[in-house]
Amino acid sequence: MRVGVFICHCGSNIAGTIDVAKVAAEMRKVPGVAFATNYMYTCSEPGQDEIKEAIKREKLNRIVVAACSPRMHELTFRRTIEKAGLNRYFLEMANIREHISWIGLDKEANTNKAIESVKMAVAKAMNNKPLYSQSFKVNKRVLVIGGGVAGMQAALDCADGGLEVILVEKSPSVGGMMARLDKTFPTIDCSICILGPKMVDVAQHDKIKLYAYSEVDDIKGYVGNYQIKIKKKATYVDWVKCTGCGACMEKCPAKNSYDHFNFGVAPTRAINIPFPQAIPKKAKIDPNYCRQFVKGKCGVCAKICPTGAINYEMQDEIITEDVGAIIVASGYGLVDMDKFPEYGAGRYPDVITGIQYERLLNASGPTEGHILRPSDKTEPKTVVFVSCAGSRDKSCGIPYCSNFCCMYIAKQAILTKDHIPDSQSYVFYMDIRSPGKGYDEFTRRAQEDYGAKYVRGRVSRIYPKGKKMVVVGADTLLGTQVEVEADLVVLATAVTAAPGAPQLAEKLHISYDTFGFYVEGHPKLRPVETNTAGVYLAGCAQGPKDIPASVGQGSAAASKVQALFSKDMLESDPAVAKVNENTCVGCLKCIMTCPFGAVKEKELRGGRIVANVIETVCAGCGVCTATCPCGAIQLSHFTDNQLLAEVNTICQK
Amino acid sequence: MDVINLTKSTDWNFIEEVSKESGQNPSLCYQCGNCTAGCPYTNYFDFPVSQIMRLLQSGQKDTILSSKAIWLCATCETCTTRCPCEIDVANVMDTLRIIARRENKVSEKDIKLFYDTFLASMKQHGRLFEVGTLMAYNLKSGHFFADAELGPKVMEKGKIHFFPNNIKGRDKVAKIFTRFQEKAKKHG
Amino acid sequence: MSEIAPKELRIVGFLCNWCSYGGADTAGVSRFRQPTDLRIIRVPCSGRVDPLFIVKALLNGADGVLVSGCHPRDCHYTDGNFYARRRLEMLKQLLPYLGIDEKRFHYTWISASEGQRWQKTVTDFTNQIHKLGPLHSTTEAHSGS
Amino acid sequence: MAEREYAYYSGCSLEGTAVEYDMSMKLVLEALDVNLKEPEDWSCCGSTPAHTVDHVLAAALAARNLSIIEKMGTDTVTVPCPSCLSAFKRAHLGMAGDASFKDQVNDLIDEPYNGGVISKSTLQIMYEDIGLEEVAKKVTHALPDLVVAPYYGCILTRPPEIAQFDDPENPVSMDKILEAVGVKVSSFVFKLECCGAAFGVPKRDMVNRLTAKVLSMALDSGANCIAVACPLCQQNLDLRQSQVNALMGTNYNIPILYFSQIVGLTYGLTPKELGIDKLIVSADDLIRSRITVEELAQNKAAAEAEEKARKAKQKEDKTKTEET
Ligand SMILES: Cc1cc2nc3c(=O)[nH]c(=O)nc-3n(C[C@H](O)[C@H](O)[C@H](O)COP(=O)(O)OP(=O)(O)OC[C@H]3O[C@@H](n4cnc5c(N)ncnc54)[C@H](O)[C@@H]3O)c2cc1C
Ligand SMILES: Cc1cc2nc3c(=O)[nH]c(=O)nc-3n(C[C@H](O)[C@H](O)[C@H](O)COP(=O)(O)OP(=O)(O)OC[C@H]3O[C@@H](n4cnc5c(N)ncnc54)[C@H](O)[C@@H]3O)c2cc1C
Ligand code: SF4
Ligand code: SF4
Ligand code: SF4
Ligand code: SF4
Ligand code: SF4
Ligand code: SF4
Ligand code: SF4
Ligand code: SF4
Repeated sequence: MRVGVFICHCGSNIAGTIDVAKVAAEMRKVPGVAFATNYMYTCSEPGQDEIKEAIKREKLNRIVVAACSPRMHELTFRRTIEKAGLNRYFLEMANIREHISWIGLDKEANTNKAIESVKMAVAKAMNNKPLYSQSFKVNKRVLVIGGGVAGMQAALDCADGGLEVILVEKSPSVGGMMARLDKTFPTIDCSICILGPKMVDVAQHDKIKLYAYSEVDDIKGYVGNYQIKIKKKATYVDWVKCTGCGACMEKCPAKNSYDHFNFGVAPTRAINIPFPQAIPKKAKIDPNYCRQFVKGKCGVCAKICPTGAINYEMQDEIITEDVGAIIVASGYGLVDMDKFPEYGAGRYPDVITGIQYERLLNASGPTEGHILRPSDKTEPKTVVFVSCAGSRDKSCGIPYCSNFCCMYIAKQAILTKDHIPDSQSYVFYMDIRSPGKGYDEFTRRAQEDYGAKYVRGRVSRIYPKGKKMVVVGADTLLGTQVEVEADLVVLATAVTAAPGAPQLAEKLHISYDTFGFYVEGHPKLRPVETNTAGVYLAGCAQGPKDIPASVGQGSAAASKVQALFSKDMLESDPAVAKVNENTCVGCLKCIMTCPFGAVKEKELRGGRIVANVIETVCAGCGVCTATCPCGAIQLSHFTDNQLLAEVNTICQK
Repeated sequence: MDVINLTKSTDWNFIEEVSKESGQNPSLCYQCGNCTAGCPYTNYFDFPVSQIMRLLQSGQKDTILSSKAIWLCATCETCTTRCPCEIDVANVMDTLRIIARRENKVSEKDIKLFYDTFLASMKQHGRLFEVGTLMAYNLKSGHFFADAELGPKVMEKGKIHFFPNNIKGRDKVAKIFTRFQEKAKKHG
Repeated sequence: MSEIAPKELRIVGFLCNWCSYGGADTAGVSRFRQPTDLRIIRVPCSGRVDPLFIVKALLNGADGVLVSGCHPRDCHYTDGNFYARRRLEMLKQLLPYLGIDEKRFHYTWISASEGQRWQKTVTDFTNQIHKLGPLHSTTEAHSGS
Repeated sequence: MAEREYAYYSGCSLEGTAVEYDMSMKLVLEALDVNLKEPEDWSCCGSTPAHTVDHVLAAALAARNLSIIEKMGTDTVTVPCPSCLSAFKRAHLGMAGDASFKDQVNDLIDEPYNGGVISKSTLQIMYEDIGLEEVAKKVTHALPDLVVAPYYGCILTRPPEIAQFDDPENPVSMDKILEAVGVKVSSFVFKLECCGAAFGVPKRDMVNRLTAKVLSMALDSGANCIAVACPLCQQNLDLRQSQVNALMGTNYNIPILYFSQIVGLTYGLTPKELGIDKLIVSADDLIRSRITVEELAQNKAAAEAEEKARKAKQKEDKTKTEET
């Protein structure tokens, strides 16, 4: 065995708090180590060349790189040693950066810890066996979850590239939040005018199969071969028959149904088409409000519908689709008003949220684009915008910035002036966050050309006084308390993860952060990938972002899928479980525990029963290995021998 | 205000002292102004409470300890309840008063005097003797007739006792004070 | 930090690749200071951790063992961590029979984004092991039944 | 219903300027079958002034009382005054959360406090322990003229970590209790605004201006009196109302009642025993119309009958005119 050890400086990242030369020197004393050196930037091209040359020169057959996290560069170095003719699994990495040099300043302790960590890696590497991938066929269909602007962009880009797309949207129509917006910053173009055509393309593209009012129920499989169960929720209207004429909606007597699309700005009917541009434009019954469901009698819509589309007996339906990759674009939610007792917590009708205000501004909204305050339907002359309502607020459990509200507040202030020329807007803010192209100019314009008064300070309280809402805040630049007697108050409520985001992540086996946003592969270098092969992210599901960024990510995720699907065959990860048929006693405990159903019974010629792993199904978790009483089933690359070699290196009594 | 030379006048020990005694981390404050917005006394403060927090972040010990604001704060808890960074601001104000007292830098003599008179009454009688406290305060503060017009109204309602209600254990209460003073002396 | 004795003790950590190893990386990227006693072994899943590894480590020189995986329901392998929990819970109850204080073994769930939580876990566990002192210089390991 | 028992710490104000709070609270709780035990030889809680000297001293002054109560063998003390309550809770929570603080405090007092006493406001025991249903059961009288603005003052529910009761921004317990005894309550948005607290003496001007706002908002809410649960609030609003009028050129004449006095009135207790006569701004006019609930029901029935008759007649007239 001839092990080569390469200790990386990572500039001063590692060398600053670890004596790398000493680590290399110590390694030269370890039995089996034929060569050890330290190098400035091992992952750089010359750094990799150095490894390749050393392999040839020193006839090395196992390589240990002590550098950053294997989550960062394991693949890089596997490729390097493969180019030099070694099996890629002959590589081991010791993480001396994230786990040592960055978390302690004591150089002596760090150096000592690094020496031991590298020794562990050497011990494991000496036990590494060559592993060979198998190739398998890719199913070149893609599932997109979420039909907001990000998901639609991803779906269209994939479909335009010739891929078959399954688009699953939870609500009755695609469009997401953008479909609710009036105009969009920083150009103030009409949201639905630019989104509408995309929605129609989605509906008409022959490569896109749209399941609206549906959710992903179950996901099985692995990159290249997923089996998806989709639950089509009962709409109580046969969408094949429904023409979207709207006759039912006009006659439905349940007039006080909650309008999810308009965020409750005005009520809707129990049977409704969410908005005029909805795709698909079909009616749906809300059983929480429909009298047929609540009281057991009505049936008006069934009588009125010219096509006989109403079906009160409809049940949820499960559909199966097979795909090879998944793009998650499930968007975001908004924090509830009841988080703000000091602002009235939803008790005062004239304190509304930003998204509700978008609906008031919108020509196809409940007020037909007239800004009327909810309490008495009069035109407000003084409008106060409160930024960071819940955002950047630890006491609300939301320490992060919601990213786009500064910009939409400026937009809404401008639009308010456009709608009501003799109105005055006030904006309470802590910081104006407008770093995009043309963005800062936009927020300046709101102040310079549209006269919005920006007040630097938080709002402490809002209370009613007569017909006015008194907004009590601070002007920290003046160092005073300030009050505005407003007609309408708009809260820029914090962006949260989409409802149900964690549950969806669990189905997908991807990680989510404390707040429910999905975690990308690397915050800078893999922004639309996840750590689960074949699953990609786009839009606000990953974190709050505006439309341009969401669209950008939709396209990026689509191009990642295109790249994945550019090959017909994928290589499997050979780090899977293997059964030693000689030692297996056929107890079948492994079959019971394998979470993926990857182990099956096999009858040997003599009639003896043993376990057998289906390589393409095995995900490589090693649960079976820890279960087997005989050590007969071993997870390659993480065998008992390999892990115990590491344990023994540090625990030698 | 004069130019604040940040390299020279930042009193790091003071920041440390306040953090330790109040258990609050002043760096958490991002100067949103919510405390000032809600404080019922902002109009009367020489520095609004968010600026006290800012002065604290910059270690401006003298300015803070000689401010009126720390004495005009009524511990109404509005700031603490609403601070988005979960800072117990009222506690910081309380701590600043304690330090100002300790260092003999009290700007609002009347308020301190009132508190002292209150505590003296307590030490003497075990309970608060309202009339005695008021009279002692008026005498010492020189506001001889403060609230004098209210006297008859209260008297008429039979709410005033002209003699203190001395409790049996009043020496025990006094002992709490003496023990405290002894301890304080010991620790300098 | 002050409670940690200047001399290091031997602590072995088994971390699942997807969550906790990533959490430790996140702590590193955020430069969250931690004691240096811990030595990390990367495993694909906490379900891969054979209780035997832990026993071997503790009998052969480790003063403490920490296992950390993905949060329940967030396992990269669906429910590998449930198996882990069952096994490790059992192990915890068995340790005293080997004459080992069960406080020397701890398992927990930390996700890839929870750098701060990782820092706290490592610091707390290291402090705990220091409080218990070295396992092998004392007679603790052999005094049990 | 089983009789409830609490230690009852009235505090210094309730012996003097707030004696009517004490009188009415005791009677109401008695009516609700609550047995109150007064701790022997209690001393002042220390209140705000002690807090400006030192936190340990402040806690010790409060803890002396808690220690006495602990020895009485009662686990809960009920306290009418929010200022005393806050002093008790701070001492208790501070000592529970920090062993060294606890030692320092116990070093100052003769008998150590071991953390065995829970402090609750009298409002809290009525709202949570006794419950609205029980509170409502005892009602015998109605106060048809009263429209009350419930005023909680600043520290009864804040900060939430200390108060651990009701909502810190929109408390409702007093509203609910008053409604339960059949009194009309206005929607009052200045429930928590500070009244000037202990600054009445040294900073009178400031206090007067703050109370002026509270009084004006109460009137705006449609109320004709204010209910309080704090001796300081009461004093600043009632005793100093004339000062406010002099300073601001107003002529407020708003009775400031303790909530316990209002509850007592609905229980049929006499104004005299509830100490209503001790209020500076008289509430006599407002409560003169007090009647029994039976009378109220009769009046209502009569009014309804009259209304019905009137409507019937109207209809008759209408049909008549149509016929002609
Ligand atoms: C008041 C307001 C004003 C704004 N103004 C602007 C502006 O002017 N300019 C701008 O650039 N940005 C603006 N934004 C931001 C903009 O809304 C977002 O950038 C954009 O909507 C993000 O798109 P998305 O596709 O990521 O998410 P979404 O729009 O939230 O779409 C997500 C979609 O996924 C669906 N979904 C969720 N969960 C599931 C699931 N489990 N299964 C299936 N489907 C699911 C949802 O129903 C939804 O249709 C504004 C936001 C607000 C709140
Ligand atoms: C001081 C500083 C600190 C920063 N810190 C961070 C940070 O911590 N985190 C972070 O995310 N971002 C940081 N950034 C921003 C980061 O540098 C940019 O986001 C990033 O470099 C952009 O990459 P790019 O490829 O678009 O452009 P560039 O890095 O500018 O690359 C453009 C390349 O194109 C070449 N080129 C130019 N014109 C031509 C031509 N006509 N023909 C051929 N080649 C051409 C240039 O030589 C250059 O190599 C920082 C920036 C600065 C200035
Ligand atoms: S290999 Fe890793 S540690 Fe080394 S230079 Fe590259 S990034 Fe830095
Ligand atoms: S359900 Fe019938 S009536 Fe309603 S929109 Fe569809 S076709 Fe028209
Ligand atoms: S059956 Fe339901 S949905 Fe149809 S009209 Fe009646 S209430 Fe409306
Ligand atoms: S974008 Fe602006 S308003 Fe929104 S959370 Fe960030 S700073 Fe606050
Ligand atoms: S658990 Fe082990 S012995 Fe039992 S069947 Fe599986 S591989 Fe064979
Ligand atoms: S490693 Fe074992 S338990 Fe895990 S998927 Fe493969 S066969 Fe199943
Ligand atoms: S409310 Fe809190 S964060 Fe805001 S200025 Fe005051 S102390 Fe600072
Ligand atoms: S506690 Fe003091 S500083 Fe805070 S709001 Fe009340 S009076 Fe102002």
